[in-house]
Amino acid sequence: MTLQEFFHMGGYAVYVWSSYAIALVVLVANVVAPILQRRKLFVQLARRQRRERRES
Amino acid sequence: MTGTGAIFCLEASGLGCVRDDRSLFEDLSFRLSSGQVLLLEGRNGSGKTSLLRLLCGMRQPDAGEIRWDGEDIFGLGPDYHTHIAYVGHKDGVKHDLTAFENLKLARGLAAPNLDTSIEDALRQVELWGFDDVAARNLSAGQQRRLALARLLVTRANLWILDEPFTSLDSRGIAIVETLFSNHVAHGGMLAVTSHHQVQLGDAETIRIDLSS
Amino acid sequence: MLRFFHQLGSPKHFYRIAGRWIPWLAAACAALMLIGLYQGMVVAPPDYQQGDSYRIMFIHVPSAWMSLFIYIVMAVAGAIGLIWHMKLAEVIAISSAPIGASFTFLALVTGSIWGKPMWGAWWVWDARLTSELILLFLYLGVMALYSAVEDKRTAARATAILAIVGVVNIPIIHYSVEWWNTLHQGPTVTKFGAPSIDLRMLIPLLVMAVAFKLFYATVVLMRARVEVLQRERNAQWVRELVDIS
Amino acid sequence: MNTPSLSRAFALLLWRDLLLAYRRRTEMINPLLFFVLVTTLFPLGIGADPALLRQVAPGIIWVAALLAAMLSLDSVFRSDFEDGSLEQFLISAQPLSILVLAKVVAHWLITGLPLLIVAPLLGLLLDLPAASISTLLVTLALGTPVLSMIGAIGVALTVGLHRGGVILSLLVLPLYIPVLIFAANAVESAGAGLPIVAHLSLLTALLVLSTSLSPLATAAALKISLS
Repeated sequence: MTLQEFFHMGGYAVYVWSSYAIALVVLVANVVAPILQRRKLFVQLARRQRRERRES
Repeated sequence: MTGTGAIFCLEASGLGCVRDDRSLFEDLSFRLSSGQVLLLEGRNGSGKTSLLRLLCGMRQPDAGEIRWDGEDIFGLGPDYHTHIAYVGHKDGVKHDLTAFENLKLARGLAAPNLDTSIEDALRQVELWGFDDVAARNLSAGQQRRLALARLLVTRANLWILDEPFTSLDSRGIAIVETLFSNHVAHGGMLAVTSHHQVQLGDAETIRIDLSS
Repeated sequence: MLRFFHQLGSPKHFYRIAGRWIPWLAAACAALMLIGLYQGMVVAPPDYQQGDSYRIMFIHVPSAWMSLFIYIVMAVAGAIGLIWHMKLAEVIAISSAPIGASFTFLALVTGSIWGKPMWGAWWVWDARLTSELILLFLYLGVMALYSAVEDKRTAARATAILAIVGVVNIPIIHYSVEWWNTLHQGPTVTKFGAPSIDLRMLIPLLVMAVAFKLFYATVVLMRARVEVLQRERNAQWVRELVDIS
Repeated sequence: MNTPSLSRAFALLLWRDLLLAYRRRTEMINPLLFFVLVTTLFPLGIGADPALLRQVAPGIIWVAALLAAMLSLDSVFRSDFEDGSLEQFLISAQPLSILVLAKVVAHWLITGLPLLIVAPLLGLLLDLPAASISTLLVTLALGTPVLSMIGAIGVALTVGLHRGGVILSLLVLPLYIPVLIFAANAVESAGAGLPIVAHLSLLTALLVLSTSLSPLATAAALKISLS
């Protein structure tokens, strides 16, 4: 099972690897989304709390 | 108007309400029993309407409990609703139906008040003669009085009213105030929000100011 | 035990506990996924009929399972949130919807790609793929409803109702699509399932299925934490958290 | 204290909705016109070959009926929500699911049943054989109430939203698929002389299931939308 054969996937390389590529994208997107959301929320809350501290 | 002399009691303990994650009020408690009036005051947006909707059982309180005769109103459901009548900002009047039909419907959906006919109710709000007029053709004040006439055709002990005097002229306000004082005099209960100074004679009034 | 649930019920504790679990879940998921992929892509023999194209199965089948599993979890969590007013259940239900939709989409895409070499068409009105497509619409309906309602507590409760109605309809829809498929598919009924399961193919499939479940657990906790922060943003513990971060 | 009778409230609400519809009876024609219009679009798109039309006619008519039913759903709660009557139902002495059932039955009588009047005409338009047309009527009679019942849940969920109509179709159409499959296929099988008892029994099962369960879901959805 050489590396070259592995990537060839018995001639179905296009289908197999495109499926796995899409799977990778979907899974990574699902992991990254909450992280970005959390960061955005923290920035928002921090700015709001600074503004409140300045007013009080 | 009940006149049956039965003593009922609405008790709220530790009520809290959050709207669009802004806390309108917290830890609000009061006891309202037969013959008493709960007067809610406070500037716009202080949660008066939300509190009334909590009392109607239309919305779950975010904190605390509301009991009717010791039982949680959400557990009672329709059994609690037989005791109350609600008139909100919207009149709840169908414009395509006549005044008579509107009251006939309201009577059928609630516990009917057998000793007040629809005609009596219309007479008390001075809408007799308009009974076969489609509600669409009534003035705003007349429609408001028609909505309030709904209270008379049902056997509700607790009237929950949100700004009942809006769009009423001075004559209308006088009529409605006599209805309220009769209701309270006969052992009924009233929970009302109003910017207008409500004259209810010597009825025992509990005032709650929500904007404090 | 009750104290644990009660403790978990409070958002602050949930935030902390979930925070501690996520790294472990993520590590376990990654490990299992690597093992599963290695076994599936390297160790497992090619299929006598489909050659190596069947290896798409190792992500298509688990994600199809997950799409249904997550919808059921969403409906159950929604029901718990509705009946016992547990804020946490609502948060879990809502956080699950996008993940479920992603798995459904993934199952659809990999399914049609897998179908291409076998039937020469990108889309086949196969019973399972059609059911999967309808399931995607159900997910999109849930997510659209949640974003349409302004007050997030009301939105969560409305979507819980929709999820419950959806979960009741899923078997009905699946049965009617199967029935429809046998009527129209006629003689060329192709068994779209995995080929005769050789043990060396089954093991990676199950390993990947478990890996996907761990993936779901990790990501749903991550999303739930952000949702909790969003809902509790006026609470004191969130303010402190924001200050120190 | 005589408890207010359930059937009286149900009959009263049914009477009210039918009366309201009667007073605006010109509006009752709209779903029918939509039904006919959509059905006539298909031959213009597919072509007028009778053999082809006859083959796809059951599907076309049922998809058109389904869309007509869905478009008329908005009227179930919309006017009551705007004038405040819906709030009165929530605090009425009757269980809300019974009132909802009355409203949905009224909605079906006003918008669903009339589709049966026009259906034979469309059957002729698409050259359906007689056996198919009679089956079409039976499936519409069994299917349109299910469309109203399930649709009411979607309407109750979106009644509070200012642009609820767009989302309504996304929520409701996937749930309509079983009805479409069983009904359209029944008409097709009838045309081919095949037995349709299986289709009709499944449609009846859907009818019983939706009539018993959907009012509960609709009532719960209304309470949430109006909270």
